[in-house]
Amino acid sequence: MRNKECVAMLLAGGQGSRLYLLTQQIAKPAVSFGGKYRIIDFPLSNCVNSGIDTVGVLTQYQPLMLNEYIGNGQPWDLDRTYGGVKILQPYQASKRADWYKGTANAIFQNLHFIDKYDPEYVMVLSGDHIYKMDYRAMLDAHKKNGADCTIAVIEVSIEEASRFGILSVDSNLEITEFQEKPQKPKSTLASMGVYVFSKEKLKKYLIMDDENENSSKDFGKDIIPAMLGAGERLFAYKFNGYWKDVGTIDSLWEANMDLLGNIPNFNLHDPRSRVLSRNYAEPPHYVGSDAVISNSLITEGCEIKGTVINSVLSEGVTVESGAVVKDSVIMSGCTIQKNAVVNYSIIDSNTEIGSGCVVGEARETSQGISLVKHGLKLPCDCVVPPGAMVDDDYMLKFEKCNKDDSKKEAVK
Amino acid sequence: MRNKECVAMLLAGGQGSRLYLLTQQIAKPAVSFGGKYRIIDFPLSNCVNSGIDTVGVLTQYQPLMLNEYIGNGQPWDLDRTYGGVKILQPYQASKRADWYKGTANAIFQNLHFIDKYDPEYVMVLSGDHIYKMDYRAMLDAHKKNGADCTIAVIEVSIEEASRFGILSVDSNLEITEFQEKPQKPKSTLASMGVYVFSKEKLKKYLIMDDENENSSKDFGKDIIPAMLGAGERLFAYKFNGYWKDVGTIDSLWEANMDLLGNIPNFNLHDPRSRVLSRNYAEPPHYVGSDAVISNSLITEGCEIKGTVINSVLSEGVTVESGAVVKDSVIMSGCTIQKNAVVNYSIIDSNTEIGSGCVVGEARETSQGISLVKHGLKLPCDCVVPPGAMVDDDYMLKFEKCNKDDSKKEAVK
Amino acid sequence: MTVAGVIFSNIHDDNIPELTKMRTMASIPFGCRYRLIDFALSNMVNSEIYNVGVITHYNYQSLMDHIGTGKDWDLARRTGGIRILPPFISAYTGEQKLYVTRLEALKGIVNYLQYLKDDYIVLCDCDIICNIDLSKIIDHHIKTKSNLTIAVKQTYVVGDMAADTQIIESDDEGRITDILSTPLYENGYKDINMNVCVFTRTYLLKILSDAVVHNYSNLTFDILKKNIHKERYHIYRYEGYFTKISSIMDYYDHNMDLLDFNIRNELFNVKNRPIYTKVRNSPPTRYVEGSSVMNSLIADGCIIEGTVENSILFRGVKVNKNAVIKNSILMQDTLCGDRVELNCVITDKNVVIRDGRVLSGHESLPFVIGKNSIV
Amino acid sequence: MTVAGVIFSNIHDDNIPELTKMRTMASIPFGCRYRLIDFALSNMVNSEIYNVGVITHYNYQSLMDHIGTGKDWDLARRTGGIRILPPFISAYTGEQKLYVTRLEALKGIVNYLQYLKDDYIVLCDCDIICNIDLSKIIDHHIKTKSNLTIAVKQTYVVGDMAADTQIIESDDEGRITDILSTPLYENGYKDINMNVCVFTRTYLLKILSDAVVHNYSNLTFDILKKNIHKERYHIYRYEGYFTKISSIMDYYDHNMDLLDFNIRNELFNVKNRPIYTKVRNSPPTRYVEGSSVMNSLIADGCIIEGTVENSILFRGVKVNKNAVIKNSILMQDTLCGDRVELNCVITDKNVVIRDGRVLSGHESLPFVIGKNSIV
Repeated sequence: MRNKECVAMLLAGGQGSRLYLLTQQIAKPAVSFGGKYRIIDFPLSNCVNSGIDTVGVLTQYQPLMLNEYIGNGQPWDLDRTYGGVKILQPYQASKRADWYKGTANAIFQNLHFIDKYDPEYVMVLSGDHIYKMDYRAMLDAHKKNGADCTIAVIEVSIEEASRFGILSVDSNLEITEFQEKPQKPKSTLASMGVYVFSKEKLKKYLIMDDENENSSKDFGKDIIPAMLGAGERLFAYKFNGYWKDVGTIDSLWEANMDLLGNIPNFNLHDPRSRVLSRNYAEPPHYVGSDAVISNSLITEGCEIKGTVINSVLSEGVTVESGAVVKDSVIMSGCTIQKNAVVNYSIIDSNTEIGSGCVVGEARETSQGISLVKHGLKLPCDCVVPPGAMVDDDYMLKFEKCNKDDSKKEAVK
Repeated sequence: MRNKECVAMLLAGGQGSRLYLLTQQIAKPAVSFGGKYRIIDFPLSNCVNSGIDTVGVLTQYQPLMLNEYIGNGQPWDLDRTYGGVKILQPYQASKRADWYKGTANAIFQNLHFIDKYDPEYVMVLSGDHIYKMDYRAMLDAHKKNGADCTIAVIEVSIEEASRFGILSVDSNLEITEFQEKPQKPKSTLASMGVYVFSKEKLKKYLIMDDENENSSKDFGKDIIPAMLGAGERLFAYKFNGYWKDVGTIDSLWEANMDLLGNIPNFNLHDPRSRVLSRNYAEPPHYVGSDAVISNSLITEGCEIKGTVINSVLSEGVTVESGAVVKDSVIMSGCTIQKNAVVNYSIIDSNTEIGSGCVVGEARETSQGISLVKHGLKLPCDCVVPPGAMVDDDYMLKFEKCNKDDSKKEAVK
Repeated sequence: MTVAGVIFSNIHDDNIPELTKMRTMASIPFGCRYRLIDFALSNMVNSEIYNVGVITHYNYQSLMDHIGTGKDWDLARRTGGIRILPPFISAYTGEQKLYVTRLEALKGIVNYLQYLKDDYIVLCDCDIICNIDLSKIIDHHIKTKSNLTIAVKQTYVVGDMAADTQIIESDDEGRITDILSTPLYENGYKDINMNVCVFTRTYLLKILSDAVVHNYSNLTFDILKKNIHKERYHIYRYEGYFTKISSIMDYYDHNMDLLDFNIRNELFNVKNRPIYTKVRNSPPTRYVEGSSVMNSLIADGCIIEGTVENSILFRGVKVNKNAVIKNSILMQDTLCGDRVELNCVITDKNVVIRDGRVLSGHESLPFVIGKNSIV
Repeated sequence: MTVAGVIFSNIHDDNIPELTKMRTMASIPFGCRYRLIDFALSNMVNSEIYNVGVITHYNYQSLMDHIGTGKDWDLARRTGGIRILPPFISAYTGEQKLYVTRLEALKGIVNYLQYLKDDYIVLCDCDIICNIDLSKIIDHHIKTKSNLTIAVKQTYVVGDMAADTQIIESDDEGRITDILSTPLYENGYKDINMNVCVFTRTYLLKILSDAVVHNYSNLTFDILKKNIHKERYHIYRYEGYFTKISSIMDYYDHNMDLLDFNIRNELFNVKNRPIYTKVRNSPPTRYVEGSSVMNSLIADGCIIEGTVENSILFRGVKVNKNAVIKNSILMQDTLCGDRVELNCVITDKNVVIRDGRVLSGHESLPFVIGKNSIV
């Protein structure tokens, strides 16, 4: 069989604990985003749009949803006989049974996958960023520089810099220093977590790293410093487009809002770089006679009879008449019943917000985003305060208070 | 999405240690059989030919080859958008990370997969038998009996019976007793390791079994006895066709030989029940002007210039002129060089038997099957005694003896 | 017991010449995101019929593009799946006569039908809009030991109905006693032929070989009516929403029907029976500040800056600022410039309406604008 | 830089009427398990051309059956993949004129070519038998800044060569100076046109629009020869095994060529460039005791009880006891009864030769037995 010039390894193992309730049952890359997408659609679509047709997805934490979502790769045209997308889970060999111990270890354990296609280059991607990027251009830069490793970087403000891996470069963009989350950043070029490696070098450093007992088996902390220390040719590749880490509730909300507006910060409607995703068989969305929709994204399968402002609605959301959704992200299959108000919130999928409920507070005065967990049913007239995280435990309170209410009813 | 009437769970986890060298790097169901098949092709093809289009393959030991072989299921027409074949490996949930602890536990850990399709019936199959069976007929019998579990059985001789799970049945084929590998078998009906369960019962007993700390989490040892003990309706389903456990070198050899003859014991050429497998792009096989082929199976990609008698040759095997292959199984990509003789042997894939080698001994006088491991290159004029297992360690001897030879040469 | 499906893709092309100039009836866009054939195909797949042949004749490139490998209906199979059955044109016989009727179309695929191993064949027109469980018709067919079972829908029939609508009469046991054409008939509730039927395959082959021998060309009159008392033909009465498209007015009205919640519900919201279509990977529709939309159905991929009322918008439609779209059907990628006003207009794919244009048809005669036009 | 492929499936059908009565040239069985188009398709896929259109005209049902979804060539894609391009037959224009030449065929798919986004188009006949790395031609095309690059094979040409063989003359730099037809020419080593060429897409569209305007019908004479000094046309000289099928004798001889190890090696044993075909899931071939086979090529799925010499056996052939097959080509599922004797016979698919029959053609005139015949 033909070799592949470049194989991508997508790190999708992250538990994403800062997304709280959203990642209790699914891995972070499977979190819903932008109405009809999941986070992993972005790196996957970038691969396809850049002509990279062989992608290994490394996963071990709560992989079920992700496995099912990716399936045989058909939505991304990656259901290939040779290549395509493959889920790579940990496994038992005759003498060894290991979970992945870090990002570098995950790739190390799957070197056989890379070797099978014998590529010249390996891309290592993380599965938790929202961006559209032409990896092919980065690969060309890598080749032109004769680099051993190329790291995509983006300019950040000096204040933010300490949250990232920061690179210092010379005038040719060759990397001179790498600081992981530095207190005093020496530059404002942040690593995007997108790497191109020449395969042989990658292999060499992964094997060395595996033998190093003090290593934490992480790309940023171990592999890149080791390569720099050994004098390999590492280059930065500057990226100018939209890029957002969606690792927190706030940044996830912000990234959703970036899709809105006359000229959105991040434009999904550009036909030249379409984001591919698994599409479900939903009918067109219906907008009722009294509905008001302003500055929002609405996906197929929705029925909108109430008011939706500055919000992103996934497929199959119902907003009943009199209900108001504002500054919020509503994931698939939710129902916002009559006269309920949802403000500055993220509502996870298949949730029912009972009629008359008030979730969150107007953004201007709110102390934080309210979050409602997957599949809950808020009884009528509940009040969810701003910043609350509504899960099953929280629900018990409602039920209790509801009982009290019904007692009151009974008393009346 | 539509429900599925029946979902099959294929247990492909077996290490198959009695196949020695053949399963050092691959799981037993991935072992080559019958020229162009692997063992797992038989249960998979049975599923497809019986109209069961949703198959979970449970695997944890050396799954790489199996994963790659099964791929997206396309060769078996199981690359479905809904259903199809899915590899189910162990995974980490938010609080738990478990390898499969037994056959029952493997299914238990994947109940979510079954629940997704919400079938009425679940078939549990093992991945290490050679047979063609219409599971649909068995399912019909299960329904007709109103059974909770139906076990496929085959008549064995009383001498063999102690190697199997043995069932006693009444005149309606309802199971009255189950003995696992009994010293004194009460019947000659052996379990084939093919079960139909009504889903709800299966779920109930799997959950009970999981909570039982003394259980070994095995279908034969725990689940079936528990169901019998509780008075559930268990029936036997008699199967009359060819069925063979290929768990040992001898039985694997025998099963290959059963494919030969004017009227083979096991007929692969029956167009009504075609065995599906992953086909590689090999040209037709060529038979040279001085070749002799008798009572053998030859697969595409072979080049036969020598003599092949009573043997099964996989794709891409070369038998050079003057070479003789007799009573042997030659796996894919092997070369039998000039004047080499292979007798009563199994040669694993991509092996090179140097010119003038003598591997094994005429079956009539031999003390056992000789086995040569995957990928070895036997130097010229080696002699492999009958019953030998040639692996890398064994090869060192040859190299040593070869050096001695070359010294002799030098002395001359 | 297995069943194969056959769909006629061109039979009714003449009914809507406005939209079938460059495509089959089967591939006419409908309901924001579908093509007509999606209903027939989804009904088959949802009834576990995974072996579907589509009889084509002319203009079927757009149908082939729509179907692709069949993946979007889970019909990309090695065995079975979906197959386009093109007309048989031989270089040597010079045979160029193409079929006009269903029977002629079926005669053209006799070899295909012979080669199938299935027990039953479901025949289906491509312009039926319904969400029907075909397995129920098949069960009924088997139970009544029929040779042929025709699905019917009880409907109030008036004299001026489309000429190709047939009325089926049956006795108390559902056995067909007569097949009539409407114009001859008085008003009232009648069972009309849905053009969905189940044949026992061996019986279908038998009548096709008769038809070849005798050079019959009309299934109803040459065969069914003649044998109606001899053979077992039954009806199956379907209760759900059903309509078909017999004219451009039908097309307009039945698109607008979808604005009714109950009809939408009966078509699209049936458990385990979604209607599939080709995936186009459009992003969600973006509404900007100042947009105003009421009582409309809108697919993914649109950008709405203006006003939309009582309209059907397909994927990728753009309605610019201050544009007002009323009572219209805008197909895929229609672009409405600033201050455009449309009323009772149907735009085909890729139409561009320049800034400020005002176009208006009438509910009884919508204004149809052809594919790729720039107005 | 991306490349799309276009394959002509019917162009040469007239050359082998014996085998193209019910199929295209593209779908003629060849070499035990292939169809002719497998070479063109595999060459495309192995050169990373994943967007392939197959221009068809008539008789293409068997071609569609062979290709299926395209999975077996890894061409079942959502974007790109393999597409059958049927003739444009409109119900309304009544336009039934079908193309005869390559240029006419290309004029029929101008819309398709316009819609592509690829920079280069590889055009390829369906009867070329070779294993060629097309990416080398494309690289050469780009390096020489050509509008058109034609692959040629240096061959000893004699006067009586097939009339449709063209000789390409070029200067030292490989720039084409003339295109000639053989019969006019003296014997000797010449570059013959392999009918594989690379066009810059924009240039191809330009000459097609010229051809439409001027109603040209012949690519070579109406366009290429006229512009040969003005435009940049280059040759690419291919060194490997190459042949094409111009007659039933060619067909017989080139099948028999495969008995030569070196030719087999050049065609089938090239690293990373296998020849793919439709998967049929045949079991390995079974030889029984007493069978005798020499110098033959045999596909999977056969059962050999008799004697086979110097022959080509396709999948599923059965040679019964005491049958003797010599110098013959037996296509898929041919059954040779007991004591049958064949010499220089070509059987098409599903032929049954009854017990004891003796048939013999001659090497210069093989005896062809039509599909499904029972002799």
